[in-house]
Amino acid sequence: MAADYAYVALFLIVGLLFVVLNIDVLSRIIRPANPTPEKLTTYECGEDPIGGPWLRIHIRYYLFTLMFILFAVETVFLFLWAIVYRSLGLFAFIEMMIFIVILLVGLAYAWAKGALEWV
Amino acid sequence: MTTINLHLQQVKERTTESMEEMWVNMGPQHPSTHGVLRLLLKLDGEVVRECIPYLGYMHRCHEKIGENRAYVQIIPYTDRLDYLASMYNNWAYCLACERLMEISIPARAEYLRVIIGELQRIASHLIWLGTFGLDLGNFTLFMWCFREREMILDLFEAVSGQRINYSFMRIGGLALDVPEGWLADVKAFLAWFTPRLSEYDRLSTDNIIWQKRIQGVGILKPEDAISYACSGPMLRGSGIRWDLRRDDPYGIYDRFEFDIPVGPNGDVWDRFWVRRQEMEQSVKIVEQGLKAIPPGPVLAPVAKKLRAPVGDIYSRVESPRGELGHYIVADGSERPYRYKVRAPTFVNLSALPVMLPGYMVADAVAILGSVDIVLCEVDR
Amino acid sequence: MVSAGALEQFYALFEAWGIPWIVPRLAIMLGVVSIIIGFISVSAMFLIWWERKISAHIQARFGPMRVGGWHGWAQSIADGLKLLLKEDIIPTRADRPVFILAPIVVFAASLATYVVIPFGPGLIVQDLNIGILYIIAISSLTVVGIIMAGWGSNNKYAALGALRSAAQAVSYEVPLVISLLGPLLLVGSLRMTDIVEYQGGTWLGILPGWLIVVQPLAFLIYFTCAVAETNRLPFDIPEAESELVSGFHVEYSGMRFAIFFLAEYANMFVVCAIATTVFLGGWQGPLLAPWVWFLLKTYFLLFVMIWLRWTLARVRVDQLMHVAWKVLLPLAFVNLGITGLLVLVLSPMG
Amino acid sequence: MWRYLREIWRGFWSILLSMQITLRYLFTRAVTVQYPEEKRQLPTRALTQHVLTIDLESQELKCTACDMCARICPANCIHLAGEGKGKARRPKWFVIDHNLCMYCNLCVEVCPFDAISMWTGKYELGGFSRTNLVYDMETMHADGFYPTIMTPRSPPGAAAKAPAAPGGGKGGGKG
Amino acid sequence: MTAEEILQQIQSRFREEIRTAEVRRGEACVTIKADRNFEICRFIKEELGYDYLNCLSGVDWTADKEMEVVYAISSLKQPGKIILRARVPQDEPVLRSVVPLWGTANWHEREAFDLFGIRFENHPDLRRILLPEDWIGYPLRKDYQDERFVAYPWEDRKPGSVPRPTTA
Repeated sequence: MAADYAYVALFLIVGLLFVVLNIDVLSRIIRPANPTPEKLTTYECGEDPIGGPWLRIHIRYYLFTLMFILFAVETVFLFLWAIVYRSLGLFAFIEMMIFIVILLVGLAYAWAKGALEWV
Repeated sequence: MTTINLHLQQVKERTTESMEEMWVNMGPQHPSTHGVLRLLLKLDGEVVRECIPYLGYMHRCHEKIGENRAYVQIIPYTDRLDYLASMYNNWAYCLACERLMEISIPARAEYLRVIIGELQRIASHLIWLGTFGLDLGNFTLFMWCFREREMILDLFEAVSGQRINYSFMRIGGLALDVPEGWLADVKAFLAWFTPRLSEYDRLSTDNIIWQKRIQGVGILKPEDAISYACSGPMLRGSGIRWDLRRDDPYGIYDRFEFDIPVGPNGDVWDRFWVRRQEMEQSVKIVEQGLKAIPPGPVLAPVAKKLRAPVGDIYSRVESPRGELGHYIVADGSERPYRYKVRAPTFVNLSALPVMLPGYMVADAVAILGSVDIVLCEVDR
Repeated sequence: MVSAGALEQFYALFEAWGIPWIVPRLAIMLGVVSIIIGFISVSAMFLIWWERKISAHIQARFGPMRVGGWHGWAQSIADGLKLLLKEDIIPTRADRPVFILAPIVVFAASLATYVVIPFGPGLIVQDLNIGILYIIAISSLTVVGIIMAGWGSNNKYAALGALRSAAQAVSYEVPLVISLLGPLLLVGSLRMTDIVEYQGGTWLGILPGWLIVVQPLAFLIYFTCAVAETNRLPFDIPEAESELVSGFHVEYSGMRFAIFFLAEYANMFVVCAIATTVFLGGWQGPLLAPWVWFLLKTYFLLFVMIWLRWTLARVRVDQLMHVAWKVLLPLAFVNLGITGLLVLVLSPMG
Repeated sequence: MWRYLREIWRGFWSILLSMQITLRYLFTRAVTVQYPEEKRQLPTRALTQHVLTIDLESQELKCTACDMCARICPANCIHLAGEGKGKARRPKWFVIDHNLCMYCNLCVEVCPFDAISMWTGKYELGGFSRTNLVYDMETMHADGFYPTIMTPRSPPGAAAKAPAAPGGGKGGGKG
Repeated sequence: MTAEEILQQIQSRFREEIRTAEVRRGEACVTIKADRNFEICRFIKEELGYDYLNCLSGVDWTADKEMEVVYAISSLKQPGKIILRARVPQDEPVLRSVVPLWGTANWHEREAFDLFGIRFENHPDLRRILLPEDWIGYPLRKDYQDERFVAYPWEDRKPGSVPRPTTA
């Protein structure tokens, strides 16, 4: 089983090497490098940046993450359910529908509460 | 790079920096500020809380140049104000001088001015529609609009020899009569253009993303529009039926039949829709002009050296962007003593800090686009 | 890729020479990776050129016409070379390690997804038994790279882009996965080759056995989410040329930018390849070789993606969330429920 | 619920309509002009490089160095000096700095002798130095007939001093 | 309201403040002393109903040692236009701001401040608008001097003047 994933590991490593090779070896040899302080400033439409962007991110954005985690966990169950669905039949259907409906109620609640509004 | 920002220091001092809010420079080098406008936005997440515009990156003291030129020499400089509607600038300036010097111009010139002016309005609105499409992320509309605009520019090139800065109108009429067959070309263009409008609609008006992006965004209340002296489509988009072509007619606009589209809500959609319909109305006006145009000379006999009598005048016309006013003070010499341009976009832009707060960055781009600014005119 | 017997003989040859067993296997694997990287590069270059030509013709112009002669076919190569020669700028205020790592993460993640793409029968790098789950898992890694890029740049536009990107990715992941559940319910396996082989027959004897015929809604939901996952118009809000200048990669230049670009087009290919595999019957098709069919279908979907991009305006970020949570997600659940019910009713109970 | 579904359908349908029109455009002809290979047909009046026109019979410059053009130029880009008296007066040197020129055509309109023209069709004025755009009398010396406001369309063979264009209308004439 | 009626109304209310008043081209032209410009503007806006400030511009009358601020006021509901001129001494050009009446006056007054150096009291944010904040002087004043500013050669222009050198 684990040997199946040798390719995955290899692809990730080669992907890393490919980028490094291109940027830090191949391109480094032929590209110019004349850094000036102004060239190295952060782009903010040609003006000096005012403060930094590393601020505290508002809590309301995390609501989406919470929703995501909720549904991501659910889909993991659903995947298993889907594969063996045919062999389980009606029981699986009803059970999973109950599960989904509970989640949908959660979604409806979030919807009604306005947690799905991006502001 | 290191602009002296005394004011910015004050801004920063008076803001107790909240952890979730940040100041962002939008512009001068930003794709959606239509030139070199700089907006300083206070963002709370994605929502704009405050907006401070900074102007002047294109300032060249047009008015000082004007005070140093003879009346006829100013005409090429007026082209460079609103370079997307140069013909209208020529017209506005010449009209102000004609009113000041009490010159009346031949009938053919009046009709040609209307035809050319309305074609210019279509061209200007086309460029607005295209760049507004760019602001909303639709690249194709931009190119299509530019294709039709090029056709109008071809017509103008045949008339004046230039594609952008025409310098075609003169105090007392036009520099030249139009070439033979030109009026037929205009007619052919209109026949081509009208169906294209419904093609634009497919990508813009009828498209749900387009509708959702701009409906209910950037609302400018009518009382604010009047207080900020907004004009043109900005004012009409706020539900006020006011068009100088009808309400303070200049030239021969009182002889034409046309509607004045207004939008009820004052949002970006209404401003878009007003301009979109104005193109149709302009087509109507040009068609009427083509039917009624008389033969004759196009330039009134005027003195070689123009001198205006002592006095002043505030003369205004309805340019594609709104009320384009020229305030000229004459002291009897061949140069104006004081020459001020009341740029419509300068005034319209001043309402921006009222419209922006409460909307998102993406809306800010759409709202700014809906003002239809030309920075050369704003900064003069 | 080659028949198993030949491979065994190849390995045996090396063992006879006394070379450790790992060397020939690694050599073969490296060869496969090189082929895939070559394919990605060529495909991305072709797609960039193709997109420019399509967009140009939609807009009544020609697009690139000069480089290389016929319709500027070498334009992408010239652009690539130019980017290779561009100065590499890392802003002084950037978070250097994160800034440098970001393109690596993005590219490696999109490369790894190619492991399970079935180009044809046997033409698959490794037919993992969790195929489709694997692809979904790995492709979300791209977003991590984008967030790293946005954060590492220490630029406000990039940060906003990263924030949007994170929100977009988590929102569209959910309907995307649930829309895939419908077909999987029918197939009963996560393995890519199983999914393709399931679609070999016909529906009612006339329609091709592709799953799009019975799962059109799932296909539409999947495709919409796929466009959003690859940050293409109308869902390109993390980049948003006209608002955020170009969002997360605003500070990247030269080759680092090129890697982002390459990864974007590689990702486009992947999502379309999944759509082809799951909904359009993969390599199935008459007359032509299977891999030709596969590429034809995939490139057709890519064409649709490009076509969409040059037709529509960009949605706003709150509308994006609206579409994901309030439209696509309920529809995906409805689709799943109906599919489950139909399977239950129509198939003989085992 | 019904409204919700109808909204979704409306959105989907409007996107399809938009896509239909772009697909149709995909198969229409491009309007681009591939510049160095193809060239646009410029209208007669296209304002391009200045030329000092010549009397086609005597092959001499019409200019009498009256300085009218230099005086009306808003950009102050025309400079010249004349020599001789009365009818024999001709420019000694004549310089136009096209870096400053605004292409307003005022110099041509004001010229009483029809001696300068901008309707020349010479629009490829690029150079590698700004001095390349400063034209002297030699560069601007006409090599044949060039239309002006007074003689908008006379062919080279016809009488060069035709006061108005044949066929009427075209070009008209100032005032 | 006709121009004559407008004039009458203003004159009957602010007799002492008015320097000259006339009707030209159907517009009511009024020159006032500057010290009560705000009250007059408020009267025009609120009682006469001319609520649209078209234009506000400064004029430098160096010969009279005075500066002038010209308000062009009209209305979207009734015909008639008012040109209101307020004169202030050149050495101390200070007026009341009309921003509380018209939002549009904000930028116009900043422009007049920027280019003429006319100061407006009670202005919420009086700073340069078109020129950089560190600019010295007021370019539209007639006595403005700057070595970078090359005046158009009006008087000394004669045939044969040497062309301006154009550098490569």
